[in-house]
Amino acid sequence: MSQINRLNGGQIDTSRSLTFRFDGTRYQGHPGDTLASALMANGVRLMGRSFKYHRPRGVLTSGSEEPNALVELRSGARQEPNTRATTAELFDGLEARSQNRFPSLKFDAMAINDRFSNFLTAGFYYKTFMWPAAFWEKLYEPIIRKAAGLGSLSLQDDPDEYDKGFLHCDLLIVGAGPSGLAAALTAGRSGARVILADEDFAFGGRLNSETFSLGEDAAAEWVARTLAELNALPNVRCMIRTTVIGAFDHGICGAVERVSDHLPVPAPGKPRQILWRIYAKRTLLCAGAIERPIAFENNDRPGIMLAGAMRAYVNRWAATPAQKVAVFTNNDDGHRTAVDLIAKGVNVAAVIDPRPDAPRVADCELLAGAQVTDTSGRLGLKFIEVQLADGSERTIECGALGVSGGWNPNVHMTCHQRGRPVWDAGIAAFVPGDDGPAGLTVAGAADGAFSTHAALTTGASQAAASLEQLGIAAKPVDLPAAEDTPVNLKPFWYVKGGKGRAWLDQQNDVTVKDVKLAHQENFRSVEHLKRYTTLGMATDQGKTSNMGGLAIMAELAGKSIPEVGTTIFRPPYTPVAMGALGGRSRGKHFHPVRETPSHKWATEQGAVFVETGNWLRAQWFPKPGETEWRQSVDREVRAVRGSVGVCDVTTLGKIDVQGTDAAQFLNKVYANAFAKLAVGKTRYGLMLREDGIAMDDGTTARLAEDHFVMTTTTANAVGVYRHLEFVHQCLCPDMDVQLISTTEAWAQYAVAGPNSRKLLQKIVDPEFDISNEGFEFMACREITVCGGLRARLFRISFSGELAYEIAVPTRYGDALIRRLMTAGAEFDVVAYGTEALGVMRIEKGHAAGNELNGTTTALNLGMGRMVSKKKDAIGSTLSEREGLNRDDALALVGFKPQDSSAKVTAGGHLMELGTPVDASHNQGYVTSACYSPILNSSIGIGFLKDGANRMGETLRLVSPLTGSEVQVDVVSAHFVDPKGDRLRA
Amino acid sequence: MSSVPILSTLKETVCVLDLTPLTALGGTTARVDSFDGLRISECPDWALASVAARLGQEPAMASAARAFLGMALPDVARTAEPDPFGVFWIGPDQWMIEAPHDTHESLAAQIKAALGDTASVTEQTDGWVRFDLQGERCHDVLERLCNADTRSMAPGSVTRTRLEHLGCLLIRRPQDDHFSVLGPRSSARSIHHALMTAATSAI
Amino acid sequence: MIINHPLLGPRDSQEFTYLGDASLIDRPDWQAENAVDQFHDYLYLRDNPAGSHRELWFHETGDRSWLVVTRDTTTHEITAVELARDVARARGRSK
Amino acid sequence: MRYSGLRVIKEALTGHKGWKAAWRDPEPQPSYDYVIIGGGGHGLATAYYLAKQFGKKRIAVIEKGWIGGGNVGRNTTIIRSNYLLDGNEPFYEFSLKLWEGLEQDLNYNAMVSQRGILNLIHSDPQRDAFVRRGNAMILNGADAELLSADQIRAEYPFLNFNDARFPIKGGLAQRRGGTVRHDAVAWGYARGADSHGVDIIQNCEVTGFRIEDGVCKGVETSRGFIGAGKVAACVAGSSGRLMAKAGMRLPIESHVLQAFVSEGLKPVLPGVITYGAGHFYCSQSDKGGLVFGGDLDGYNSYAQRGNLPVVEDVCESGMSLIPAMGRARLLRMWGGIMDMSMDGSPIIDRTHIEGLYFNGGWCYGGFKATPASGFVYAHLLATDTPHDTATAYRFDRFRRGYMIDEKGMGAQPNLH
Repeated sequence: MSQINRLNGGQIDTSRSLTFRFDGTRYQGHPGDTLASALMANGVRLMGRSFKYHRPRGVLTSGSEEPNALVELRSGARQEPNTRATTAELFDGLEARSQNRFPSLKFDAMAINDRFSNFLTAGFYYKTFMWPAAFWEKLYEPIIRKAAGLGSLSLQDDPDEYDKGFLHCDLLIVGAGPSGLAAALTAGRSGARVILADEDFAFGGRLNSETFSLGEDAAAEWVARTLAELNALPNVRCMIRTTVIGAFDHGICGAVERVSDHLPVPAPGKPRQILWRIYAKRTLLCAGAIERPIAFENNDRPGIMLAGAMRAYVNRWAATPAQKVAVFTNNDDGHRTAVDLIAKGVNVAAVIDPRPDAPRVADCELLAGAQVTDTSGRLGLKFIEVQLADGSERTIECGALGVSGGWNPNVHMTCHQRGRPVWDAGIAAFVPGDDGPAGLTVAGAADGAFSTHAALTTGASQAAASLEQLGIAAKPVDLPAAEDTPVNLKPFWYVKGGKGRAWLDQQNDVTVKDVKLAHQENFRSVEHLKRYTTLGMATDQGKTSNMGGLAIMAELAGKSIPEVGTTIFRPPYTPVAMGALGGRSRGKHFHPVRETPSHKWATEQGAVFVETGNWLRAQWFPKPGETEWRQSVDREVRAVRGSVGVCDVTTLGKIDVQGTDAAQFLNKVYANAFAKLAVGKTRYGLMLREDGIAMDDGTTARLAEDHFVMTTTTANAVGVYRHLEFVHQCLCPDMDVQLISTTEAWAQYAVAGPNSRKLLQKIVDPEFDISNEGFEFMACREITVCGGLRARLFRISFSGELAYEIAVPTRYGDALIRRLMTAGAEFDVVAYGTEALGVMRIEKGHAAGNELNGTTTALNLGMGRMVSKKKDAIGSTLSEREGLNRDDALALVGFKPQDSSAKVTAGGHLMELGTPVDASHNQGYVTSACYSPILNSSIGIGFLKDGANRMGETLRLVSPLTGSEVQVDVVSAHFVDPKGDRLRA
Repeated sequence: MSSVPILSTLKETVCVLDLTPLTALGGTTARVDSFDGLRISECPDWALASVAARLGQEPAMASAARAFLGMALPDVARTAEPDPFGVFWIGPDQWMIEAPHDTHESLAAQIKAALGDTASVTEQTDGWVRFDLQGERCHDVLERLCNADTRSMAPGSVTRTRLEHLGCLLIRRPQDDHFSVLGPRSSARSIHHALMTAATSAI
Repeated sequence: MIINHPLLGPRDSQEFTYLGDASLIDRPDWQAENAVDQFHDYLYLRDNPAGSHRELWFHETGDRSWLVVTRDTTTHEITAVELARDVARARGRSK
Repeated sequence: MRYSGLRVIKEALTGHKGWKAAWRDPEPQPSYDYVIIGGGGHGLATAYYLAKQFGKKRIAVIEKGWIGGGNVGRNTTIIRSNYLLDGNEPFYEFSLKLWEGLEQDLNYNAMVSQRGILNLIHSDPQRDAFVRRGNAMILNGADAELLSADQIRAEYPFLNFNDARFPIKGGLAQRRGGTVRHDAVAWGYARGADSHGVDIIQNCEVTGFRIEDGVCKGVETSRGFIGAGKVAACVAGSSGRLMAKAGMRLPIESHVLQAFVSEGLKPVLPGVITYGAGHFYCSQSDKGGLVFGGDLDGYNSYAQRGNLPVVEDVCESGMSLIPAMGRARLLRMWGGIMDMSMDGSPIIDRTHIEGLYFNGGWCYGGFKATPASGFVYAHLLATDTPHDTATAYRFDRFRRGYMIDEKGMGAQPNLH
C-alpha cells in the first residue's frame, strides 16, 4: 500500500524510506515518523481495541498520553506490550502487532462484549458471579482474566541492558517547548548548570506541530538556532528522549532516557534506557498542556481524534487521517486545525462549534451553535451526525474528526507530592496550585499561559526567578515576537440527550452513563468514582479522560468542578520500563559478590560455593569419587576431628575497638563482663538488644590494654558495627573509644583438629611459643609467620577441637592457605567448608544464626547466668521481664533419634508422647540438624520448654510439612566432648 | 595505662619472599583497562592505615601527625599529599593515610609509633581495593555509578559514596581528571565489573 | 530525600540508615527503682507525631556519624540536622 | 437490595434505574452505643460484625474523608495465613476462613481469589525457618506445602533459574492464600453494615475525645460532638495522631510503604510470589496489572508517598527474580501509612480509659486481617473479652515481655 495520506512538508526525511510491519503487513514510512504517523500516512486508522468492549480504535492523540493506539512492539524476547504508536519512533524493520484482540484486529471475537455493554456497566462484577461459590475461581475469574489485560509479555528474559546514573544541576527544565527553550536560554547564558529534558525525540514541543513564526523566522529555525547555542554551552545538558518521571523529595527528580528504543537493537554494551536520578536545586516545569476531548455518542471511532493531534500529524508528520475531515470544537484553538489542514490541501467538510457566536476562522463551512450527536463507521469513521443550531439534524461524511474541548495544563508533576491543582475559570481548567514540590515552579502552558508569547516570556522569567533564589543573576534574553492569542472557549464537556454511549475514558471504556450510575449508587467522591468506574486508571492515567468525568460528576452533584476536586496524579509521569528501574542490578549482578581470600584457591580445588549474605563461601570440597555432598562433608568432619583441617573464616565481622575506655565500652555492649579480660586473652561475648533478646555473639580478643578486636557473626557484621557506633555516639559520647571495621583487611583461617598445633608450628616463626603452655586455650597474640609476615593468632574453637584462627593481611591469604595445605600434607590436612563447619558446631552445641533468631534470650540459649546483674549493659534491664523468664522458658538442648537411621528435621516441632499433634501441645522446635559422622546418627539442636530439666525424655519430633515423625531423646546439646578436654589439649 | 601492644611486629622492611601476594582482583599483577579517554587501573601498591584521635587528644594528635607527615591533617572532606603519603579525611577526627606498600608495609605500626597515645591506629591496607580512573571521560563514567557530583568536586577532596550498592571512598586527586575509588576489597570483582560496564555504556 | 549533613553538606538519604525517634538517646538509669518500666517506655512508646520529628539517622555509607534530623513527617521537610554526639552531650549523656 | 446475576440482567433491560445507593449518607445522631472511628476496611468490618454477628444497634462509623480511602484502598491485595507464631497464626487463619465465605456473607463479589501464595527459599537456613513455619501453620489448622525448585520451575518457568545471584532452592506455598479486590472489601462491608442499620458518616473528622473521670463519653468531631457508649479507634496509620488526643503514647510508628502496579498485561502470574532474596512480592490483578511491592521506605512518615531508592530497590529485586519484567512498564506508584508496631504484630485491646478501645499496629499485614480484625474487635466491644484468636494482642505485652515478633527484629518498627 502506498502512503495515500501523506502530505507535503513536515519534519520527516522523505529522501529515505523505512520499511515496517504492522500485523504482518508491510508499509513504508520515513525517518522522523512515529509508528502512528506512518500508519496514518498509509491510510491505516484502525490501530487497537478497547479494554472492555473491544471497540475498534485509532489514535486519539499525538503524544505519550495516548490511550488507544497501543501495540506490541518488536518480537521475541524484546516484545514490548502496550507501546504507544504515537511515541514509537519508526526504524527500518520495525515490527508491531495490535493487541487485545482475537483472532484479528479487524475481526475481534471479543467485540461481542460490545453487544452486551448494557450488562457490563460500571461495577457490574461486584454484583454477580457469586453463585455457586466455587464458580468464581473455577469459571468466571479465569474467563475474565483471559479477556482482560492489554498486550502480552514474551516471558523470555529481557536481553537488553539498562543503566542508571546521577546528575546535578542548578535548574532542571522539564519540557523543551517554547517555555522550556526560553528558560534554558536564560539560565544557560547565566552560567548556571542547566539540564533541559524532553520526552520527545525532537526539541521544540508544540512548536513542531504548529505553523507559527517566531519573529521573522519559522519556529523551526528559532528552535534550531536556540538548540545550537544551548548545545555549545558547557553548563547546559540537553537531554532528548528523556522523560522526567517524578518529582521526589528535596528536589530529586527521576528521569528515563531512552537511549536505544529508536534503534532495532541497542549497540553492543550500550543500554536500552538509563534511569537518571537528578539532583536539581530548582525545577521548572514546562510540560505544556494536554487537549481534552468532548464526549458524545460513539465518539471513539478510529478517525476521531483530538484537534491538536490532528494538526500535529498534518504539520509535523505530513500525514492526514483522511482526505475529508471535520472539526468539533468549543474553543478558538480548535479552528486552527481546520486552517492548517486546508493549508495542506485537506478537505475540511465543516467546523462544528457549539458556541452560537463561534468565530469564522477557517475557509470552510462553520456550523456555529451546532454539536456532533453521533457517528457511524464500523472500523473507522464514515459519517457524523450534527445537530444544527436550529435543532435540525445533518449527516456529514468525513473520515476523521478533530475534537477539542479545550486544553488542560499538564500539572502532573506539581501533584507528585500531593499538591492539589486549583481551578482557573478563565480557561476552564485546573492549573498548578502553590502547594507543589518545594523548589518547583511552572511556566508556559503548564501554568495556564497558553499563547506562544506567554510561553516564551514566562519560561524566561521563571527561570530567572528560580536562579535568583540561588544567587545567580540571569540577564533577560531577547525573545522573538510570537502569537499571543487569548484563550476563548465555552466549557462544553459532553453532548446531552443521547441514548447511546459517550466515551470518557476510551481505553477502559468508561462512558458518561457509567459516571451517572456511580453517582446513583453513591460512589460520589472522586476517588470512589475512579475506583468504581475505573475512570482514569488506564495506561494514560486519565490524562485525556479525568476532566470530563469530574465535570459530569460536578453537574450531577450540583457542585462546581473544584468542589468535586481531583484525584491525585502519582508518579511516574508516563509508564516506565521495569528494566530501567532495575538498572544493572539483575542476574548475577543483583547484589555485589564478596569473595573470601581463598576463593581463587578454592575454585581451583573444585569447591562448591554457597551464598552467605553477599559472601560466596566454599560449602564443601568434593574429591574424586564423591558423588553425594554428604560423602565430602562427612570426610571433612572426620578429617578435622581425626587430624586437622583448614577453613576460611574471613567472613566473620572484625571490628577494631581502641581507646582508653575500650574495655568499659565492651562492658556496656556485651551482656557478660569484659572489663577484666587480660591482655593476650580472648573471651566469648554475648550481645543483647535493648529488649533483652540476643543480638549477636562472637569472641573478642584483647591485644593491648586499650586495644580489642571484636568478631561478629557473618550476617550481623554491619548491624553490630552500627549498633556500637550508636552506643558510642548517642549513649556514651564521652567514652574514649574508636571503632573501625577491619573485616576485609585480614584473611582468617580456622586451623582445627588434634594436629592443628603441629601444623601451625611449621609456619609460625620459631620465636613464638605456641605450645599448650605457651599459648593456652583462649590466648591471642600478634606474631609473624612464614619468615616475617605479620599475623594474628587466636586459640579459639568453633569445632570443639584443639583449634586456632590465624589471620594475615588479605593479599597473603591465598598464599597462606596454599602453604597450610602443603605444610599439612604430612597430617593429611583437609580444607573444610561451611557445611562441615556447621556439622561440627551442631555436634558441639554452639548457637548460630538459626538459634540467634531474634526471639531468643540468653536464658533460652543456656547462657542466662552470663548476663551480669552488676553492671549496666545494653539489654540487661529488660531481660528481667516476666515473659522472658518463665519457668517453662525454651532452653537449647540436643535431640537424638531413637532409631539412629531416622532423620532429625530442622524446623520440626516437638510433641510429648501420646498428646494430640497440634499447636496447643507444642513443646518446642528443632533449629538445626545434621548427620553426625562421629556419632553415626542424625542429630539436632533446638528449643524445648523447660528443656534443661527434661534430659532423657523421649519426644515426638513431627514435621507434617515434610511428612515425617520420629521419636527423639532429649540430650545435652554438647554431643561431642562435653567437658571441653579436646580444645584444651 | 600502657598502649604498647604485647608484641610489636614493627619491621622496617618486610621480606616475605616465598609468599606471593595477590591483588584484590586475584592477579599477581595489577589490572589495567583502557577506553577512549579513560584508563581504569587497579592499584595494589599502597599501604593504608586509619587514624582516629583519642578523646581530648585531638590537638596533640594533630601536631604529632603534622610532625610525622610534614604537613597538617586535611580538613573535613579534604585530602593532603605530603610526599610520600596521601592523607584523606574519613570522619570526624578520623583520617586514612596511604603510602607506597613497598616502603611502608608496616605503615600502621610506623604511624602508631609516631602518634603514640594520641591516636588509635588501625591497619587498613587490605581492607580496600583501589581503582584509579584517569582521563577526561572519568566524569561520564562516574555519573553512572555514584551520586557524587564529581564535576564540582574540588581537586584534593574526598567523599564517601555508594557505588554498586557498596560504601566506597571517592578521592579526586590534585591532578586533572584523576579519581581514586576505594571500595571493600572482597567485592573488588563486582566493583571492577561495575566500572567496566559503566565505561562501556558511557563511552 | 537530602539530608544536609552538618559536616559534609547535602547528602542523599540513601547513604543513611534510619533508626527512629531521637528520644532513644535518653536511655534511662538502670539502677532506678522502676527501671523496667522506664526502659519499657523508652524502648517501646513513641510520640509518632504528624509534624516535626527529631530522629536518628546513621551515615552508613558516609562518615559514620549518627545525626539527629528534625523532619516534618507530613511534608518530609528537614529543618535541622545536628551531630547526635553533640545532642547527646547537651542532654547530659557522658560515659 | 440483593445483588445477583438476575438482578444485573433485569436492570440492564430497564436502564439501570433501579440500583440504589450502596450505602446511605446519614446525618450523625447525637449519640450512639458504639462509635467506630475510621471508615477503612477494619472499621467497616467491625461495624458489620457488631451489628450482624453480635446483634448490636446504634452503631456509627465515622470517617474523616471517604470510606475505603486508607490502606484498604492502597495495598497489594494479598491474603494469606502463613504466620509462624502461635499468637498470630490462629488469628490469620480465622481471617482466611472468613475471606473464604465473605462474598456470600456480604452478597458482594469482592473477588476473593485463592490463587496461592509462594514464598521462595534461597538458602538452607531459610529452608529451616520455612519448614518450622510451614509446620506451625499446619499445626494451627492451616495449609502449607513445601515445594522443590523443580516444582516451582514447573509452575513459574519464567523465574530466574539461569543466572540468579541467589538461586531459588525451593518454596513454601499456601494454596489457600491469594488476592482480593481491595476496594470491594470496603464497599462490601460498608453496604453490609449499612443494610444492618449502621450509620456511615463520611467527611467527619475526630478532633478530640470527651473523657470525664477516666471514662470516654464520646468524640468531638468536625460535625459536632457525638456521644458514645463505647468508642472504638480503628485508624491504622493515623493511630498515633488520634490516640494522642486521648493523651496516649503507643508502641507504634507510622511509616510509608509504597506499592506499584504495571500496565495491564495478559495473564502472566498465576499466584502471589514473594522473593526470598530481596524485597519484592507480586501478583497479577484480574484486570491484568502486575501489583507489587517491597520494603518500607524506612522513615517515619504520614505523607502517603515515597521516594526513588525504594522504587529502585523493589524493581531491582523484581528484575532479578523475573527477568522478563524488564519490558513491562510500571504504571503507578503510591504510598500508604503503615501503623508499624514494636514487634510487628497488632494490638486489639481496651485502653486504660474506660469505654475507649483500640485496634491498630497492623504493620503491612492489615489488609489480609480485615475480616478477622473486624470480627474480633466486634467481639471485644460486644463482650469486653478478647476473642480466642486474639488473646495475645494486648497493650501490656511489651511491659510484660510477651512480644509477638515474627521477624525477630526487636523494637524497631521499620524492620518488621
